[in-house]
Amino acid sequence: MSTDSHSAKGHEHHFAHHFRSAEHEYQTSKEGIWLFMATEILMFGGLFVGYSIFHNIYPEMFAEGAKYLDWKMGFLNTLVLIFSSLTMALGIFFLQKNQPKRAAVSLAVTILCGAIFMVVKYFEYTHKFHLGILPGRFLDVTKVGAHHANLGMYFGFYYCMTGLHGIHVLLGMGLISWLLFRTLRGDFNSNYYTAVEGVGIFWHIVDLIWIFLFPLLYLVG
Amino acid sequence: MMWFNFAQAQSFMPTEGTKIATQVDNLYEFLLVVSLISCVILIGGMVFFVWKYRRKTNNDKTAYITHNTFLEFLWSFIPLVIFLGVFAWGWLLYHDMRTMPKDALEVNVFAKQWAWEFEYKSGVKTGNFFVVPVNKDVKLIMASNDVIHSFYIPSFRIKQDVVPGRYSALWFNANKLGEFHVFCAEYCGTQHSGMLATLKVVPQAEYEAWLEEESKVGTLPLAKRGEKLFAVKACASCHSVADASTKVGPSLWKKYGTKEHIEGMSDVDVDENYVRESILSPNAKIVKGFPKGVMPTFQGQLNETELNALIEYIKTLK
Amino acid sequence: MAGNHVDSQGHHITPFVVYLKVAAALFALTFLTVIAHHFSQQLGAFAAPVAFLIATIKAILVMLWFMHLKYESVVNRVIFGAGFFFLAILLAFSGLDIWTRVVVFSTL
Amino acid sequence: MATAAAHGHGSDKNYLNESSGLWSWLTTLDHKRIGIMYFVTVLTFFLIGGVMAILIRLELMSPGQTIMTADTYNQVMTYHGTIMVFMVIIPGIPAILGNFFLPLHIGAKDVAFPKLNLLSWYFLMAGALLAFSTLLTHKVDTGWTFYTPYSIKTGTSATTMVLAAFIMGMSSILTGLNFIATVHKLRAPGMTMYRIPLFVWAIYSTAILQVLATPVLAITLLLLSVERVFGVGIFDPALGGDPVLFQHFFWFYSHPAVYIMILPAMGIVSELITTFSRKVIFGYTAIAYSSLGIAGVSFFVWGHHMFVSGQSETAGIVFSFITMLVGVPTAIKMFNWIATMYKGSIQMQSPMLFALGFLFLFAIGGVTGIMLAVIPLDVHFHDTYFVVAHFHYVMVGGTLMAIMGGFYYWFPKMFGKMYNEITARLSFVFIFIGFNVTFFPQFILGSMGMPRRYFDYIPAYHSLNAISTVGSWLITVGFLIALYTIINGLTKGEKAPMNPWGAKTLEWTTSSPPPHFNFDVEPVITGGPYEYR
Repeated sequence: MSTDSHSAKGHEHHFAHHFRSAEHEYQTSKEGIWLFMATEILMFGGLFVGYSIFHNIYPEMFAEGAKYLDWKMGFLNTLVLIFSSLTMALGIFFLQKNQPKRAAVSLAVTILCGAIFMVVKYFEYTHKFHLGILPGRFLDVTKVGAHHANLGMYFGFYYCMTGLHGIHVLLGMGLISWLLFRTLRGDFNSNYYTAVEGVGIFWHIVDLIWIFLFPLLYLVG
Repeated sequence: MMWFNFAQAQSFMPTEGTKIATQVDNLYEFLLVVSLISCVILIGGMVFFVWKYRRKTNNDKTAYITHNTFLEFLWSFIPLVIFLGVFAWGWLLYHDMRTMPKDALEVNVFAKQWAWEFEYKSGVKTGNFFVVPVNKDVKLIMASNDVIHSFYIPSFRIKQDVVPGRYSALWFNANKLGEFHVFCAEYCGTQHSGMLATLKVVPQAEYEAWLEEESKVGTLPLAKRGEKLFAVKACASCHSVADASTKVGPSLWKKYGTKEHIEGMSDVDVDENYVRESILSPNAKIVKGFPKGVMPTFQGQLNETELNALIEYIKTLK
Repeated sequence: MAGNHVDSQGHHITPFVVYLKVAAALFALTFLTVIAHHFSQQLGAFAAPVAFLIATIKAILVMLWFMHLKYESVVNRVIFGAGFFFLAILLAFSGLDIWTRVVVFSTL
Repeated sequence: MATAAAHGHGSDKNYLNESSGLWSWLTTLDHKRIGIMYFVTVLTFFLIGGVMAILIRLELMSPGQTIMTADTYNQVMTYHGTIMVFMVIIPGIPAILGNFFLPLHIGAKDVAFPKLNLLSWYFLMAGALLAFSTLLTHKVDTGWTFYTPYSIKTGTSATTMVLAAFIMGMSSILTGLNFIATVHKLRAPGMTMYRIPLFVWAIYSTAILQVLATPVLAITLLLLSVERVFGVGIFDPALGGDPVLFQHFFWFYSHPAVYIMILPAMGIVSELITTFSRKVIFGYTAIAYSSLGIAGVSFFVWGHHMFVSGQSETAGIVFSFITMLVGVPTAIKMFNWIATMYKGSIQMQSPMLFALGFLFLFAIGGVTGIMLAVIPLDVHFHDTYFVVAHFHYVMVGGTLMAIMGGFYYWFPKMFGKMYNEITARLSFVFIFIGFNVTFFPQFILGSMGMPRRYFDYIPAYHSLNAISTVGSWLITVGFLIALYTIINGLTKGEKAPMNPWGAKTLEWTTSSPPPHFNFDVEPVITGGPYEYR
């Protein structure tokens, strides 16, 4: 428990009444964020557990499912997300160095990367819809020419996992846009960047999950 | 286990119909005695302290006792030993319950909303009723094609969920003659509590005679066969046949030859074709005032002769 | 905490060049995954473990440097670790049932 | 113990009259007001769920159809379970009493994240509205457990209900997250982890469960709704899925959830017993660590809900073994509470009556729990009224007794008024006797083999069911008297002193009701929470 409060020079952040200092507030908020991240891991993790269990029961069906995915798309998206993670981290770095303009550029690039990711996902999804590769009972086994009657389960996992991940990307983009706005307004500086740090951790989690989704869905199957 | 006898009166367990049931009850009675003793210690101690140390004046001094390592060790360790003991006892017994006997009489059980169907190797089928010989290992191979049911015979202390998509198994060796209740113990919808069956345990000779009798169904008149089939398929759990009262579905009493009001359609005549359609695709025409999607289809479960038998039987309901 | 890389609040600041190095490593590992995938025939049963090993290394890089877990308090590391730990419990125990029930079928 | 602030009696400003109007409540960030808002809403849900319970008992008073059809019965049973679990017992103690007293207990001005705290209340409201909206369309009849494939096949608005439970789960996560951060970061100077009251230890352990278990429920419920909409087949055997896996996922949350319900109750009982015995708690560390121990082990035992589900024999044995281990910390707590009363100065005020009632009922609930953990016995008792009786003894006999005791105990602090002791004791007598009359016969019914969720039963079970129904009327009377006591106390109660019970924890060192920021001067703590010397 950190109680020492640093008297900062210049613009001091006004912290909420129930904290002892801005640092106290920062440390508490960060703990809250990490707790939230643990819940994110467990929520996504449930899907991974389900996937690995059924992958073990139906290895051939999952292998067939993976063949319908284009690894190049997943590869491109992996690169885009890693780059966005870098720019997100740099956004915090620039704020720590009191360079809000550079931070704003980094955040804008991060949002742009998120958008590119979603566009690629859009093309992947629409292409699959076009081929009749839909989740569960909507998967048209004859049209797709599937060898396994329950191929819909693989794509159930595919759409659930990438869909939930996509929702997180969109949420992250929204949050980063809000950060960008506040950065441009001059809310953040080396004394106060808690919100940026928090959203940053969230965005890296999104990246982290994709790092596993890519080999899981596109490569190994 | 004679010394447990005083506890037995308290247990209210149903008749012990198998050896396993007796063993389960022994374990239960042991736990009951241990539980009673611990409740007496706990609740008795509590009541005694409440009386002994009641507040006498408003500024009573109390002892400042923060802990006592030895006592705390005792009351952690003793329960642990008891718990591990009953766990080991339970493990051994459970292993027996789950180890399927070889050369058992196998009966196929089919659970559906909301009836039990039993099929013997000889092809004899019964509904909500089955017969087994006494002192013989019986193995039930159970399946369901709608939701989870659970096959439960209280007197035998056995229960097993019937999970759709795969076979579940259960065995018993009845050592008492008589009739026993079979319940569905996993919630399965509207008539869950009506999904009952009866098990009759009879001597071997009687069992063989019964099986012989049952296999002669094919020679009965058509309407009689329909009546049997009506019981096997447990149609009566949803359709009354003796009066006009409504169960889950419409009553079939005096239904044949009348007109039926259909949801969103004009009235139809209750004739052979209508009854046939109602059995094979029940949702095609829904009688006014009844919900859609309740009755399961019997497509693929009945052959032409069986359908004719059922229709003949429904014609006789007057 | 590293000497001069400290902001006015006393928080650790990762140097710029470290971020670039980590990102470079992540890109390199992503290429490695794809290369390994092209040799999946030769790798055989090792294809999946190799892919996940690389993914795990990438994840650790992201966690330690991008998410600053390297400089976080022990409590926060324990909290985040607890997420993975209890996930492992879910997998282990549901897996235990599946493996002894579905994969090695025995009940009948 | 605490050299806490002596409150300036000059102003009459407190958290209740510091601002007024409905809007000031709906937008409040004060943990005490949010606690009161939870109290009002949870009490409302409890009354609705209670009416359902009475209807269930009325229907079961005699065999056959008594007052409703089988379908209606199944719906009432489902709503009773869903409301009581997700809207009453889970938010009950943590969100009402935890919210109000956790910061006071550790000398903080508020919880760590007041806005999240309010948001969490709105999530509960949103979830509850969604859940109740299903009453207007197709009523849900899945039971609160949503077992597949029934929950996939049923033609009712189960999807809405599942999403409602999902949203209420988010509310629970936010509450837990908030409390963990509060306990870690906002303790007053000198308030070390070994000086926090045991109620805080209990809420803290609960919060860990809320944060770590609920996300799995979230994903399970999402998968279930996806299953219903897209027919993915993960839990549906028709497509090669596994309904038993759903049960694994569901109980991974729902078993820890059982401890989310009971741990805070144990915390309250620890407080009540020390205060009314006027004696230091026996084995502080043992009780504190047994809370954490129960929370930890509760993640490893979920399979004991599935002994007859078709789970493999190996898994069953492993789960049964670990379940036995949970029994130990629970036994430790029971013995410690009783040892606390040894050589005390015991005063039988209504909160203490409820605490002793808790001990009595929890002892029975506990030993029957051990019986259920032994697999061969569980095979017989599973899904019978034995289980129903067991969890009502723990949930109602345990949690509800504790919440009533805690509520009477803290009523003077929360509202600054005293309640009528005589009607409060009367409410205990009715609830306690009524409870035993209602639920003890159900142990016997279960032993006799009556399955649960039964709308109708064989005549052999009639007399015990009738007794049980009569018991439910006694409980009803008890709760009506309790409701009267509360309303009467609120409107006509005498002004409460700062510390009516002579308790030693920190909340009693501030005025009743507390000021907006809890303490006029931040307290500095120099000793343990129960220094009765």
